[in-house]
Parts: sequence; C-alpha cells; structure tokens
Amino acid sequence: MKKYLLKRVAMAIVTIWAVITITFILMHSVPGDPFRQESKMPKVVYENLLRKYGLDRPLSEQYIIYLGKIIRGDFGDSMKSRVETVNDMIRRGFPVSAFIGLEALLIAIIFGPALGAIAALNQNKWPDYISMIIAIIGVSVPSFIMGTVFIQFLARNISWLPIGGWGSFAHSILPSLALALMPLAQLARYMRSSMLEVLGQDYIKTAKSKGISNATVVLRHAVRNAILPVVSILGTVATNLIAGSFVIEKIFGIPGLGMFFITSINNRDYPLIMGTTIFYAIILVVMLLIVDIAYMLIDPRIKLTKEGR
Amino acid sequence: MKAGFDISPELFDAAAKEDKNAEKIRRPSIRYWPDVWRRLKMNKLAMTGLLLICILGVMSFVGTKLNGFTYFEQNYSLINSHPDSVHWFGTDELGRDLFTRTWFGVRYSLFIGIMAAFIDFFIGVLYGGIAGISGRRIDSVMMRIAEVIYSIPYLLVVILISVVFSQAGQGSSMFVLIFSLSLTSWVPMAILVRGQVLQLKESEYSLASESLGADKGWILKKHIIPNTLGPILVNVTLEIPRAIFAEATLGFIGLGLQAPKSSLGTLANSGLAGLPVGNSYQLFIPAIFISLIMFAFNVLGDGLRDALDPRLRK
Amino acid sequence: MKKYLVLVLAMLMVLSFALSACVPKAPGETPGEATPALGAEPKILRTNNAFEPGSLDPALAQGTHDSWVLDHTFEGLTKKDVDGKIVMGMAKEYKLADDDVTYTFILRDDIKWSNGDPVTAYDFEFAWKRALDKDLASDYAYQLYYLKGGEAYNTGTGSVDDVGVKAIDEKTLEVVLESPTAYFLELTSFYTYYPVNKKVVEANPDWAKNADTHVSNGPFKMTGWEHNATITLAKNDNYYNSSAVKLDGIEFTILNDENTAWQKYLGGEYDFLTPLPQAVVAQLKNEGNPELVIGGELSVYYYNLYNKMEPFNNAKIRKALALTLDRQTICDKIAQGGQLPAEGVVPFGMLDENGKEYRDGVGKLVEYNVEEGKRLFAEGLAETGFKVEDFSKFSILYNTLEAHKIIAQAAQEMWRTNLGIELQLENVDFQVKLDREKAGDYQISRAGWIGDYIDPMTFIDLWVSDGPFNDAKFNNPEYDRLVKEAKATTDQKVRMENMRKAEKILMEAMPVVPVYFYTQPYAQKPYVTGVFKPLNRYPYFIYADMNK
Amino acid sequence: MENVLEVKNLQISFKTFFGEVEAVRGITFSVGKKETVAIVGESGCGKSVTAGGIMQLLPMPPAFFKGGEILFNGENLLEKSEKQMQGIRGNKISMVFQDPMTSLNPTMKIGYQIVEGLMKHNKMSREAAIKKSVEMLELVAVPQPEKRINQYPHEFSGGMRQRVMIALAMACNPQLLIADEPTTALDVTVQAQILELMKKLQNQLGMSIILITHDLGIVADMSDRVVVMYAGQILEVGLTHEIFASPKHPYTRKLLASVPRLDMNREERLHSIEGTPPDLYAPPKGCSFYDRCSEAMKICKDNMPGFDERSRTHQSRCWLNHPMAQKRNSMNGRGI
Repeated sequence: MKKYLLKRVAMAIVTIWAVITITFILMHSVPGDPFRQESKMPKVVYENLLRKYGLDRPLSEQYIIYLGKIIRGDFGDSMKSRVETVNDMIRRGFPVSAFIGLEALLIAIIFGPALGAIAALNQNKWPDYISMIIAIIGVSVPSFIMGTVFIQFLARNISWLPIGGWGSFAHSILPSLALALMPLAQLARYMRSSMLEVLGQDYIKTAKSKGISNATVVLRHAVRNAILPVVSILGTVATNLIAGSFVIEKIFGIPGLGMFFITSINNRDYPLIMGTTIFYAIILVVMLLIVDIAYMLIDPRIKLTKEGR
Repeated sequence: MKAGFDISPELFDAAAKEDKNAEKIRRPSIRYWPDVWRRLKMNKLAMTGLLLICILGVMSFVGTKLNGFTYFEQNYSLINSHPDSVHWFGTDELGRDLFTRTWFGVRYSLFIGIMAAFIDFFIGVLYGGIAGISGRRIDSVMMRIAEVIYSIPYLLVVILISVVFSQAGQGSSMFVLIFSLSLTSWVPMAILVRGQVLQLKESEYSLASESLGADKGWILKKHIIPNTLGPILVNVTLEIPRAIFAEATLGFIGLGLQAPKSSLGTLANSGLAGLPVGNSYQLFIPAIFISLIMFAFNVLGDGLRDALDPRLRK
Repeated sequence: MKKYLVLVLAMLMVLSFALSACVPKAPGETPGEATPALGAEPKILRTNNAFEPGSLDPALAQGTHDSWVLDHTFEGLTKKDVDGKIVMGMAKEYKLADDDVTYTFILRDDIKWSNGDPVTAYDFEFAWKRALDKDLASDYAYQLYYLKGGEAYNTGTGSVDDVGVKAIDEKTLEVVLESPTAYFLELTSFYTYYPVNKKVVEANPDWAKNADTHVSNGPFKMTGWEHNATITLAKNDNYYNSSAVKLDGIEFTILNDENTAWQKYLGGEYDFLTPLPQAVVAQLKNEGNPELVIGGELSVYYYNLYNKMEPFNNAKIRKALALTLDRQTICDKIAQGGQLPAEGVVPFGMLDENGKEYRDGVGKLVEYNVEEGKRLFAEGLAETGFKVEDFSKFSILYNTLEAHKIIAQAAQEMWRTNLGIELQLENVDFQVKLDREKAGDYQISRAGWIGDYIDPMTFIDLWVSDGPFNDAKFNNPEYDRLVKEAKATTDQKVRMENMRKAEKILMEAMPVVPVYFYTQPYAQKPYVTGVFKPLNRYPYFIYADMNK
Repeated sequence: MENVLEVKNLQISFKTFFGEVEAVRGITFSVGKKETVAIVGESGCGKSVTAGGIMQLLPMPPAFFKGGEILFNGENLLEKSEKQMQGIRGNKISMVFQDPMTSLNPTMKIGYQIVEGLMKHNKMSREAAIKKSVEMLELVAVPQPEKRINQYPHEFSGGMRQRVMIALAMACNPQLLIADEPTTALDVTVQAQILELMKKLQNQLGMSIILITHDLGIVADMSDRVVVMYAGQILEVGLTHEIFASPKHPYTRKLLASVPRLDMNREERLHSIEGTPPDLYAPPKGCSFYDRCSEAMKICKDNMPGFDERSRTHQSRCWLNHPMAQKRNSMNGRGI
C-alpha cells in the first residue's frame, strides 16, 4: 500500500511538472502581456513594470525561477492585483469553489445513483421513464442556461433565495443546484446501466433464492456492486465541480476559483494562470488517487499490493 | 395407447429423410449490424433522437431559406421584435431574423460537434491503438502523456489556442474552434481504445492470427478495430453533444464563432441581454435548440450502447 | 466493508461541514462600524462595484473599480463639487507664482487621517514621490510627470531630491511643474495625487491590503474588505466636513455579471447600480423611468484606420467611411444607452475660454451623408486603384465584448449597404488587440478613450505624431505644432483656439472614425438623493442621503 | 411415498421480439421425500427454466406462467404472493447454481452471505447465525471456517465456493434442494467431492433433491429417478436403473450413447446426436425429436405422442410405444 502510494505520488509529480512546463510554454507563446493598456502609459513605466515582475529576463530564466518558487509552494504575485498573492487568491477562492462543488457533488451523489437505481429496478415502467427524463434534461440543458433561468425565475420569486453573490448557505443553493444537474444526470445514467447489469448477475439470483426481501437484495447486494463503475467516474466529475465552473460562478457572482481561469488569461496574469492550472492539475491527480483508494475500499477484489491490510 | 384419430398403419413407416430438417435453423439468422439496427429500431427514444438529428440536419440547410431573410441583413426599425408571422422566431438586437440565424446556428453547431467528434475519433483510435498494440514501455509513456494533456484544463487550452491564432487573424475561425475543442478531448477516446485493444490483444483469435505470422498492423485492422468499433461508436455519438456543449459554453463566454455568423452558443450569449427586458425568446430559442441537439445525440448514444451491448443480445 | 462506506461518507460530511464554516460571512452582516443615531436605522447605501480593485493604495490604483472606492475614502488638495467644478479640498488656498509653474498650497488646519493623525504637507510630498518611485512600479506614475523632475526620477535618470514637490512645513506644500499646465488644479483631485499617511505606510508596506490597516483622509473610511465579495465603507468622523455626510456607510459588492446585478437591484438588494445592462437602459429610457439617470461621461468611441496602409492612407476613403456611418441610428437603436453621436473627437461637457461649451465652438465636424460619402469613396477608389471587392479582405478588429460586437456588426452592415464593401469582422482578446494595434497589424480597429482630466487636450494630444496612443499613425506637422503650442501656455484663449484648429485638421483628414460619446447611465432607487456625477468620475455618494 | 413437490402440466413462456418462446410446454413430475430426482437434457431444453419456475425466480416479464401448478407440500406455489414465496425460498426450498464463480456476491464476506438467510428465516441473532454458519461451513468441509467466514468469494477456489454455496443453501435445513448443474463448472475431481458431499448431507439432513444436469454420468450415481427433458417437454421418466438399463425413448438412448464409458470397446464409437433441438418460437406440431430421430416414422411428424402408461414408474412419450409400431417394426425385422 505504502509502496503503491509512493509510486503514485512520484508519477503525480512528474505529471504536474509536465503540466507546468506545457502551460508555461503555451502561456508565453500567447501574444500580449499583462501591462499593455489602452492608455498613454509611457514606455518607461511599462518597462518598470516588466522589470518589477521579472518579465524582462529570458524565458528560460523565468522558467527556472518559477520552478524554484513552486518547489517552495509559492505561486508568486499576481500581476494585476497589488492586494493578494496568487496563494492568497487560491486560498480564498478554492474553499468557495470547493464548497459549491462539494454541495453539488453531494446532491449529485445522493440523487443521481438513487435515480438510476430506481430506474433500473423499474425498467421500462413509469419510474424508469420519469427518472430518465430528468436525467436527459440534466444532460441536455447546459448549466449556464439553467443558472440564468434559476436567477431569473426562481430567485426572483422565492424571497429567501438570494439572487446572486456569496455569503450564506442560502447563496450556495441555486448555483450548486445548477451545477449538480449535469453530473447528477450522468451518474443516474451510469447507475442505471450498471444496475441493470448487476441485476442480471447470478449472485443476485442467489440472494433472491435465499428468500430475503427484494429491498434487501437491492440495497445489500445490487447497489454496492453497481456503484463500483459509478465510483470510477466520480474523480473527474468531482474535479470539474470542485475546481469551479467558471460560467456558474460568473452568473451567480461567486468569488471562487473558476473566475480566475478566464480573467487571468484575459489579463495575461501569468502567475495566476500558472497557479490555477497547477492547482487544478493537483486536484485532478489527488482526486484520481482518492477514487482509486475508494474503489479499493469498496471492491474487495482489488488489492493494490499483497502485503496490503 | 390411444390416439385421437384413426391411425393408418402406413404412418408407422420410417419417415423420409427429406422430410426432416434437422440442420435448418428456423430462427431468423442474426448478423451483427442488422441486429444492432433492429435493436436500435426497437428503442423508441433512440429513434426519436435519430429522427430529430435528421430533421435538424435537413432544416439547418432548408430552414435558412424558408422565410426569405438572410442571417446578416439588419432592419433597425424592427429591433427586438417578438416572434410573429413575419419573423417566426422574432428578431435580434440588430433587427435580424432569428429564424434564419437559428438554423445557421444549428448548422454550425452540428458541424462543429460532428467534426470535433470525428477528430477525437481519429486521433483517439490512432493514439490508443498504437499505445495498446505497442509494448509496455511505449504504452506507459504514451498513456502518461495523455494523462498530462488531460490534466490541463480544457478551457485554458481552448482560450490560449484561440488567442494564439487570433494574432494571425484566425482566432474565431471554425477551424481553430474545432481544433482547440478536440485538442484535449481525444484523450478519453484514446484510453477507451487502448483498453479495448489490450483486452482483445490477449484474446485467442489475435493470438491465432499472430501465430500465423500476421503483422501488428494487420491484427489491428482485421481483428481489433472491428471488435472495438461498438464502444467507440457509442463514444463518438456522445462526443458530439459534448463538443456542441463546449462550443456553446465558449460562445456563451464570448469566444465563439465570428459574428455575424452565429452558432447556438453565440446566439444564446447575445440573447442573454434580452432576458431582463422581456425578450427571453432570444435566449430560450437557441437554448431549446442546444437542448434538443444534446437530447437527440444523448438518447441516440444511449440507444446505440444498449443495441451494441453483446451481453444483451439473446 | 460497510465501515468503509460509512467512513467515506463521513469524510465527505466532515469536509462539507468544515467548508461550511469557511463560507465567507454574508455581506450585510458586517455593515461597518458606522455609528448611527440612536434608534434610527443606519443609512448604508448598497451598490455594486463590478470588479475587485487591483489596489486601494492611491499610488497603485489603476481603474475605475479602484478609484470609485478611493474617491470616497481619500481627498486630494482639490476636489470636485456638486457641479463638477474644482474647489479646494485638503488645501484651503493656493498661490501660483509668476513663472506659471510654482504652486504653493496651504493645507486646512482641521484635517485628520481616519486614525486621528493630522494630515500634513509631508504626507503629500511622501505620497507623490512614492508614486514616482520606479521600484513601486506604479501604472499611473506618469500622471505625476507634470512635476518637475518627475519623469526623470521615475525613469531612473534623475534623483528623488529633484522632484518638484516639497513640504515647507506641516501645512505648506510647494510644487514646481515641468511646464505651465492649465489644468493642474484639476489634476490634484485625481487619485494618483491623493496623500497617504507617511507614518502608516512606512511602518507597514501592506497597509492598503486590508481594512484593518487601511488609513484614509476622505469622507469615508474602509471597514471591511472580503476579497472578491464586498467592500464596506463607514462614515469617517475625522473628516473635516463630516457633518455634511449623511450616509452612515456604503457597501460595495463585487459582482461582475450585469444581468445578475440588475436582478439584485430589482429585488431591492441594491440602492444604486451602475453599469446597467444595455437593454435595460433602453427599456428604462423608453418607459421614462425616473430611477434611470444618464450621467455624462468624458470619453469617445471610435474606429482607428491604419493610415499607413493602402487604401486607408487616402483621406477620401477615410472620410467616406466616416460619412457613411449612421451614428444617430447606432446611438438610438443599437447602443441605446443615451450615447451622443460623435461630432468630432472631443466629447461634450468641457468649457472653453469664455466658459461656454467647447463643442459649440467647433461645431459638428462629421456627419452622416451617404451621397457625399459615396462620391468621395468613388474618387478615393479612382485615386488608389482599389476596387470595391478588395475591401472584403480587410476586417474590423474589436476586442471580445458583446457591446463592441453589436456595433461592429452594425458598422459592417452600414458600410456594406452604403458603399457596397464587404468588410470582415474579427474579434480578439483585448491584449491581442492592443498588440496588433501597436504593431500596425490591422486595417480598422475599435478604440475608445476616457479623458484623464477635464480639458480637451486629453483628447487632442492623442494624435500627435509621436503620441503613445496614436495607433492610427496620423502624422500632420501643423497639427503637432498647434498641440505643442497649446501645451506650452496657460493662456486659455490661445490654447482653446489651437485645439479647435487642431480638431478641425483632424476631422478633415479623418485618421479615425468617431462613433459616439459615451454616457454613464445609472439607476437609483427613488429614496436615494444627493448623488452627483463628475464628468470623468463614477457617481459620488459623498453628499448622498437615503430617505426610506 | 409422500411427495414433497408435484409439478402438474407446467407451462412457462417468454415474450420476446420474435414472439412467444414456449420454454416449458406442459411438464408433469413429482419429487418424493428424501428422493433425488435428476432432470437431464441438452442445454436449452427447459431444465433451468423449470427450476427457476419452481423457485419463481424467473424475470417476469418476459417470463410468464401459461398454465399448470406447482404443488409444494400440497400447496400451489403459483398462488403464493411474493412475500409468501420469500418465506419459502432459502427456507423450505433452496437452490445451488451452476457457476460458483459468479453466484456469490463478490463484494460481501461469505459469512454474511450465509448468515443473511439464517437471520431472516430462523429469526436468529447475529451471533447465533454466525455460529451456525461456521457449523455449516464445517459440515461442507471448508477448512478453518472461523477464518474463512470473514473472507470474500475471490479468496476461495471454485470447489470451495461451491461448498460455500451448498452450505448457504442448506443453512435453513430445506425440504427441497434444487441443484442446477452444480458441478458443471468444476474440475472432475472436485465434481466427485461435491456430489459426495451432497449425498452425505442428504443422508444427514433428509431433504429431497432436484438435480439438474446434462451429464448422465453423475445421474447414475446420485439420483433415484430420472426425468428426461427435450424441447420443453418430458420425453421419459423412470427409476434411474430403468432408464439406464432399458431406455425407451430414442432420445434417451442417444443421450446414453453419448456418454463415454470405461467398458467401451475401442471400435465402439462415441455417439453424438446430430442436429440441433427445434426452435421453441414455433414448436413442432408433432414429436419434437422428429427431426433428429433415426427411428422417426411418418406419424411422428405431425402427431404428438402421449405417455405410455403401462409401467407405473417408467413412462415415455414416443410413437414407438404404440402397438402398431411395434408390430410393424417386428414385421420389418427391426428390433428395439
């Protein structure tokens, strides 16, 4: 187990280094820079700025300096904000995105598989159709439209739901709902087909032959086995949610991480672009690891190493 | 022993051989693709999806010519007019006919989705196939590379690529849009193909083939590709709505197709402005079309998956 | 097995609870430490600042999202009164020596920082020199280049001691300019000229980064700053004129989606809102809704033509393009925000030497005249040898924004119907547009200019041949001479006359196609009074009141 | 002998795209107390459907009962509610499935899989149930049962798993055990062990067994009576020794001929039955074995023979039993 984890971590570091390098190259091959403005800024002021942020040095040098900083866990100073460092922004933005993301994830995890299971248990009957209609709406209607509709019609007419902004739990309800719908639908559809497959397995027949109630068969025997493939897609689903959906955060005015993706690129705020990208990559890698471990915990057949346990 | 009829002794003569049909299989013989098609036809939802795609596809060419307006002509005296008998979907903020523009949007969105899925398919199959059929070392290097590419947020890649190309005046061209959309999205396809290839590589018929001296390319072409086609096809069908969705999202944040051309995403983005002042049709019409396309491809993909699943064939 | 499942679930739950504890406090829960009259509800004006300020340090502030807050928390030597006129602020009087470049400001006696320290001339000297320090790398340092030796110090060729600002004593500030500047008093109300508390800044370089350490000298002080969420201001009791300040505080949320912000205004979550969605402005205007105010703005929207390139080096072609653009329609039907069709490059609202509207003295220099445009275009084509079809390889460049997109499409269509040319459109991101304009890699590009100060010169000097923002690459020696002459004098008559002549030369050559003069529409609830909007500033709430 | 189970004219069909498949077409047989009845036949002949029908574990739809009754201790199972059936399954009637690799839940400790039924039917406490399952594992000769009880199925070999399955099925001491090809998926040596175990348990616990198999080899060893099924019908029923000694139906004869025997001469060929069973979408009007029967007569094509009821224990369904056929055959000099 330990050995496996070490190997995974080493691989993750290589992956993240590669992400850093690729992003660095991509970012600097993009025209424009953070300090050019529609203004009469004289050349000297512009050059002062370049110097202050080290953009006057050769790219290779900037790259080495940046790597050095990353090793120390320092994402550097934002080139647009004189108030917060990139670390500050991530430290502040991530919990917000993660909160919305986790809330959405919980909604999706609780209702998605349940919906899928209900559909599978009632295959080709009305609960199946209703569940699948919900799931199809979920994957068919883009979240940005859902979010807009929520603000326009739900928030305006339900007094205790704030229209946008951030601060209390009530603020998080609509955005996480809008965000949850797509993964909820995905999970539901996954769960349904997985459940249908499991229900056809011999061990379900065995369980039934024991005379235990249908509910027990479904809950104890079918769901646990059916959830396995669902768990495997949870990693990417969770990362997308937690890293923050730009569009949802913009529509609802939520000060999360997703906002930085676009604004940092538009502003050519290099350290912020790097910071958010690396952070995203780290979350992705960690999530995949967590999913692997969760998978291992749920499925006794998977043993990472023999000496495990 | 009683018999309910008069039995003539001749009946107890040996039966003629030609009367028997021991070798004949009476059940209609079921070949793979016709069977898939049959099963698909049974799935009403999937057929609805297919029909919808066909209708949308045809209308995206016919619909733009139906009411005599063009997608670019502006009429400043008819700005933001609600749907009526002249402008069936109303007009936009420049007085352009939204019916015509919507069908153009459908055309471009469909085109972008299908092209992006096709590129994903092409790269994914090539990359995954090579990784799967090559040795372990090459395979693990290739997979690591894919993993790295997949770890970079696609939004970042798309924006950066479109900006890089915008320097050359190509930022919003369809080509760049499709290119950047498929830059990272082929990875899941490659992983899928590789998994299938690895599974099949070990299976008996390719071993048999290899022992007969067939080279790897031959095995790939003759055995592996045809057998992985099912899951790949499903993936492609589901990749199309994903790409359309991604394009719509890009359009929604202002990175879509160059105006005055319209994709459904850019139409929705423009339509957003009309929402607070009661022109919600400008948002909802493109939104409904996005949803319809997503719906159609998703149910078709699901139906295909069910139809192709050999476990369900009985 | 079950244990694990429970464990995973428990982990998720714990994580979510831990996070729920991190939910930043609700805006409104910390309405500042304003001290309202007993029994009365505190008067907190709620509004939205679309973007997180890049800095609330006057020396480092860049855009309107920074300055809107600063204008309420700081005050310069001078300030703008309700009519937009420059009046004395921190200074009670000033003297201009006969050399036209030496100012002596005497500060008021009753001025204090929000922490109780007195505001001194040393604070001003320190603040200005600090902003010019090249190691601070202030974007707006060049606003202080009017000071003698300011540019030299900022570029590293001069010494800090040679910068023309010096505190004679606690209350006396001597300022020496590089050359006579007629609008210098106007400049001293600009945020780069605001003072900072020398003691505080020297003790803590990060003083401006959060509310606890932020010290200011204006009518309000900052009491809360939830990054990217809210900024709360409370009335500053140390402000010399605090009795005139009726609000107990101001709360800015930071929300950059216009539509959502508008929904919040409608839902009563804001008392005041700007900017407004374009369609909303149009609708409110059509209804004659009294909540809508169309504030003046000191800026112009125009299209650059790349003058160095064929056929745009031909004045007739350029003029033809300008004449065939229907500005009235763009303003009334498309932009719909109360914008005014551009008559030249200098917007309305500035006064000439006689105290009259500057624009009236120059008149309408560009009009919509299709016939004339067609004629000039035909001549231009003949002169350059270009054909109508050749224009389809040119494009209108604009930065990605819905408002620019609509206008670019309208312009494209107007030029197509009026001149028969089929220009392409090209949207790029803002930084790329700037790059390509600098590199001359464009044919027609959208641009806009917001005046730095209230004087026509802030627009007129854009097109001098070596101007840093002369992306059209206009080059006219006579024009350059007129501008130079105007800049060297404080004689208003000469200056104004020269600027009028220069603008006429410009509009005769038409290196750029002016489109409209911006406005700043805003919405305020009926109970909000006393908001005023200086021409080149966001609306001021200093004397605002709420009578709910 | 008192019958535990009586199946009367049972008909089970499946609704499919191509139409109705008549999987079981009116079968009648009984199982006595402590008796082992083997149901033999090629795959697809309706054996497993019959078993599933008795347990009522068939997926409905597409399956449905078209007619007949299943009397268990005199009560018709087809009239029982699902709830009542749950009280019978695993308690009075248990089942062991063909593939031990897939019939145990891979994500559940085997102890729990045994305990589950005990707790439900015997209202046992968890501890008592665990104790009982250890005993059961001991009974089926799983070594170290206390330890094994906490392991997952993948930690067991195939044979061990089948032992676990048997333990699981026997846990509540059922009156009837349905073993659906219990040894097909196992090694030959393991097969023998499992069969031995089943016999032992039957003697100890005294239940009846329905043994479903296509392997006549194990039938001889295990069963008291044999039911031969073909295309959803019973073609021959008899005591085991009767069937082996004097099979009456050509199909049974062919089946027997296809079993390798040690006493076979080298020259004797192992016989396979040519052709395939008929299609049950449209079952033949006459004898279902007609197409493959080497002794088929003209009458067989369109007329279904009835059972020959001359023997109480041994009956078959073939026109050859008809006196006229026997007469004609002897005339033609063809012996049986």
